[in-house]
Amino acid sequence: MIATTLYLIVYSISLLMLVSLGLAIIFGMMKVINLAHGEFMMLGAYTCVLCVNAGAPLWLSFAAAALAVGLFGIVVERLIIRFLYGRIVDTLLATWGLSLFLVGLVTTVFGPQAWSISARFGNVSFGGMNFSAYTFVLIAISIGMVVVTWLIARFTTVGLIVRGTMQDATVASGLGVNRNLVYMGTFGYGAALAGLAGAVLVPITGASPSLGLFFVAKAFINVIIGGHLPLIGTIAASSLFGTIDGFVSYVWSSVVGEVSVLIVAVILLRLLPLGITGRLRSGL
Amino acid sequence: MIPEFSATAARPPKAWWWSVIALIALAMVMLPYYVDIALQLDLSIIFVFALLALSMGFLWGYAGILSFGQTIFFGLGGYAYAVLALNTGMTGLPFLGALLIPVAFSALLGYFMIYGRISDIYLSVTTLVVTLIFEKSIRSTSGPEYVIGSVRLNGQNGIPGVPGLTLPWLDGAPLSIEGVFYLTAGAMLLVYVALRLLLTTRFGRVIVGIRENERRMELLGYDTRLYKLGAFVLAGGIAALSGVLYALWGNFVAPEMFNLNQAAQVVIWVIVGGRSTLIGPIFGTGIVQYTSNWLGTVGVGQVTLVLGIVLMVFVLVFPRGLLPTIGDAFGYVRRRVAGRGATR
Amino acid sequence: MTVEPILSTTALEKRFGGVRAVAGVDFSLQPGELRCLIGPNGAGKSTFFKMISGQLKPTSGEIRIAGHDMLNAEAYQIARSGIGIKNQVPDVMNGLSVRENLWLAAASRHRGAAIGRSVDRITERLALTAILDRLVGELAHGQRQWVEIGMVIVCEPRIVLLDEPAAGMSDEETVLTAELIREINKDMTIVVVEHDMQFIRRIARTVTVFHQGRILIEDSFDKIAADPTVREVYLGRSGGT
Amino acid sequence: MTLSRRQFFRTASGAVAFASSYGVLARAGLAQGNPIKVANILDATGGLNIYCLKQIKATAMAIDEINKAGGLFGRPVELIFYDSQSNNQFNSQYATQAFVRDKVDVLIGGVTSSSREVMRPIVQRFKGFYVYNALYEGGVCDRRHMCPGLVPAQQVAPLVDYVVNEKGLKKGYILAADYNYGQITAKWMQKFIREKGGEDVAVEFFPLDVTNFAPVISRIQSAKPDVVWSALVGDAHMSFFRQYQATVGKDNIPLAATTYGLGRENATLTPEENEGIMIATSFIDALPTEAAKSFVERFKAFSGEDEYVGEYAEYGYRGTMLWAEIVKKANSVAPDDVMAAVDGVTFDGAGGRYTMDGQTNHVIMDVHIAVGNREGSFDLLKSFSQQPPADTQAVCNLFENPNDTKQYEPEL
Repeated sequence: MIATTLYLIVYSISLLMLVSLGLAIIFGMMKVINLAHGEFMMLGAYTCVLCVNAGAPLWLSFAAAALAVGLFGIVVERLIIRFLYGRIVDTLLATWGLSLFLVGLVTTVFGPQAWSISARFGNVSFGGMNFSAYTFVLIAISIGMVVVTWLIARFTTVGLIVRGTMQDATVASGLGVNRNLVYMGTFGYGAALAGLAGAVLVPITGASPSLGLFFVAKAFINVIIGGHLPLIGTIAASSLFGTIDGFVSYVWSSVVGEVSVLIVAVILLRLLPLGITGRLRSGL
Repeated sequence: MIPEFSATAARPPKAWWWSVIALIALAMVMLPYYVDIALQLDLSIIFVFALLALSMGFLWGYAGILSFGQTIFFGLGGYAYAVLALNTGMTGLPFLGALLIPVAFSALLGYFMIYGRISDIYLSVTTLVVTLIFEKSIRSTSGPEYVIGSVRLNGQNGIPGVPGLTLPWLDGAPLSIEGVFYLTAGAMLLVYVALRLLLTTRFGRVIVGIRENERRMELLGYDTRLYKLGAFVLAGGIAALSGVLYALWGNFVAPEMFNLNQAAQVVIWVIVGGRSTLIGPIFGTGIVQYTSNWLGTVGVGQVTLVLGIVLMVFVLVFPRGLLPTIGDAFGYVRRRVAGRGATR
Repeated sequence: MTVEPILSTTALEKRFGGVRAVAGVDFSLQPGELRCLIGPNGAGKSTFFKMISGQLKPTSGEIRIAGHDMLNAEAYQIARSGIGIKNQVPDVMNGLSVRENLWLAAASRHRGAAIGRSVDRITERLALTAILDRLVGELAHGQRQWVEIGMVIVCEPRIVLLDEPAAGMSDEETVLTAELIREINKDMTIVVVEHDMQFIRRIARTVTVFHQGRILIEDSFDKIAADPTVREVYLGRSGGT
Repeated sequence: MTLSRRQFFRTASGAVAFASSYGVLARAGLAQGNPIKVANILDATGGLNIYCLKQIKATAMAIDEINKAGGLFGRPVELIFYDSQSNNQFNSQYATQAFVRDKVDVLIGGVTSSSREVMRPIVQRFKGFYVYNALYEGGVCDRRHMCPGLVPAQQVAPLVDYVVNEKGLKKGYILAADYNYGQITAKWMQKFIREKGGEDVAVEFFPLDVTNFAPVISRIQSAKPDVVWSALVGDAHMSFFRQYQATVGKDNIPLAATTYGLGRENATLTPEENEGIMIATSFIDALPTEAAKSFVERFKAFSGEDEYVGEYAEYGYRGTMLWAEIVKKANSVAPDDVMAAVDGVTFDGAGGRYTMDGQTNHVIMDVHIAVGNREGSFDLLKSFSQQPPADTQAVCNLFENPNDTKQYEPEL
């Protein structure tokens, strides 16, 4: 009972981190709310399915999804986002348009049905309960994503440059940093994380045009409540909501779980209008 | 500059404006004699949605409050009317009651957000989250235990068979399609005129001042939060009216009234028409609704694909919306012409 | 005979994180005074103004306006109690015309036809007629300062706080501003923050010097100008701007 | 016309292409007299289109075949399609437009119960006739409406009979989508399971956008039922079958479902996920009859899509053909004449014989128990012949109350 609850909570937290980290990075670093985040995930999911169907191993398909969506993100940044920096509402609206467009496009190309892949991971049992072995893979990838992002930001030159530019773009460009490249790269990285998240979800949800819709509201709320620091915010908000959702959904029902998450979100917004990390000045 | 915006906004409308309004009103009265009821039905829903767009456009363009959740009051209005009318068997009082309930809720929500000094973008998000909460909660009421009075809330499926408005001088028969057309057209026109006149009043000017510089207005001695709350409640009331009319138009209410898609559509209408005018949201609604209606019968495949492109193009190319852009173009041509005249 | 001060603060303090921007200020203003506040950048003058006008909540201390405790009052309540402020950076409604800006200011004090009359009066007094229908955002910096001063005095406050009213103005405009300040001082109590010593010489009777969040000294202009400590902390450092 | 209709399909894959059926006929000189007009309002776009895209084409194929056979009493049939975009507002608008502007003789379409309830009053207002091609919760009692799809009692009774009696899986755990269909179907499941001597250990409902089923899968494992009953619906709920297979597995606790296959889930899940799910249906592609084989072949040729066809496509064809049979019997296309001629009309279709029950305007039909296989399809296990829509019959009698228009909720 306790083990099951714990497992469900950890799984819930990991799912939330997985689907919201890319969005959080783009929001925290660039002050862009990417409403097409869910559709970036969906593109990742389709990339993964196409690769697996073409005979690639699953892990390679994950990598391909991250890469493809990352590149797509860079294209989007160049064609749309870069004209809208500093106009937070307009970026939100433009990416909303992009999201509708991508749903329509993918439905036209791949049809409305969900696509699946054959991935056998089997199950793990303890205490008389079976748990899907793949969920542990998902938990590991989700944690890995956070750790790798932290390592990049903290210990690499690239991370330093990006953090510097986001703090003060003029100073950074005075130091010879190419600002465009930094924005492009950051957006691309956020998109790549979304693509990876979508791919990782395929064995659980399949790939369908509506994949993004199922997750974007959750990711969005998670990021807003997390506040402007992408890593700490994502971890904190995911832990909070994951715990509530995992526990309440198990003890009561999925509906009560979802509604309680939303209500807690509204109350938190009233108490901490800038999110959990709103008052922290520095950090990641 | 569009006359409604900025400098001359506070001036009372001129005679030509009143004549245009009168002409439009006359056209509305005559229309049912010339067009079939299918077109009247299409136009009615555009008017209903135009009210919803006006509620958002007014709040955004004039009070500077970007609410993504006007669908909260739209849905609440529709549901309140359905539940009250089906329970009481009356329609007039439920109509009024259905306006009061969302207005009261908007006062509560507005108080919570505005007096809590929630920052701009977070206010937008909060309204969006609240509308999603309503959608999810209503969706999960399909069990027989969710009854208000004698009315099943019916969850996902919504409430069908919502009674039409009966008027005492029409022998108690529910409004016909023509009647609904007159009702929606009249409501839209009245709200438009009322908002336009409101902008010339002290209240109207003050909220525009707050949009421009809230801190300065406070330092001048205005209780800006009270004014903002007033604007929010007013917009909530307009959205509620739109919701009640929607229920009267289609004789059904459903949780979709609250959903993300509906909320998105409101934003698209306002953006396309022009966010800093009152007439813009009305036109935006007309154009977008007519287009999706038409696309649905010609079969372009995915309608969302087209709407997505429309939204992106407007944000990138015509960020101020259709009408202000046309207004600018006009102004440019006029200046060019005038300029040439002057050099001659 | 001691008159009750129209404005007084006791041990007023404001901390930002670990920094004490204002570190215990006891300040007192008699009705009808024209006081100047000077001090180097970061001395806490603007923060002090913002606390009095309700834009910032003090960390501790006391603010009294005409004897009433205003520490926890909202900005609009303070404004209604008779305090008008012109902020350091022009703080106006850029998207509206000069007329609308003045109208909004006047309407906070008057009702009905009186609004129009007081807008007309201030327009004439500040010679704004020519730019009345232009958007404030399109005006030059100096003109915007004047519009803001107009907005403050059209509300007929008891106390006017002016944060650098002459900044960005031409010499001619500066002279006019000084004259205007002396004139409105006939009806209103005024506190001015300024860096321009020539300007201060023109208007000031009593000068208060801020330094590191405290009041360093308070005296007549000539005494202050001659004081070696003031020269060191203020004139010495910022080169007598 | 250089582009054949079928090519047009593949390129446009949109729906309005079907409206050209009549145009083709007219050019071929077949059309004489005024065409009979058929409106089809379905969701080609939006979240509901997984149920609609095949049905749109199947309806077009039915009209095409009717025209090729010379139309209805010599008049050609024209199909007008409207994409309601998964939005009831458009159902309302297009239904009115169909009657008022396009002056159609019959309205076919609507996939959800809510879209049907939006359109039925409009059909009443314009005194039209309406064919609702879907599996739904039952209880609609309206002479202007006919439904050729399955209703819960019709479907659940045979499935429970097979699972509880023949397989001996007594202890059931019920999962259903949280809306009217799911709520009512779950009740019928409980009723029949108890009647057959089984036990329902729990009933749970899920909003249609739930994708994470880990909590309920844990609860199922604690409850240790013999079988899990599913009335889950839609795209998101497909995740359940994936997650279930990855944890519990159908070898440990089998699955029986009423709605599985309607959205062609069998064709999109993996072989191991599909294998072993027991369903009750009125049509599967693999029915070993000539009629079924021929239907599947014709549909694939007509649509140019070589995929699993499924029950909802067959509903579209079945509904249109049944209506055509009624029109032939009435010898008139006027809605009032059609209404009067409903009772007893039969059509031998791909799923067996369909007989119109005039008491309810629902259909008496064969119900097939099938099980998912590794080929993304189903194997037939057993057929129950000519099952009546018993739940709706219990509450609705159009012979006695011809003016009834209500939807009843069966008391259990």
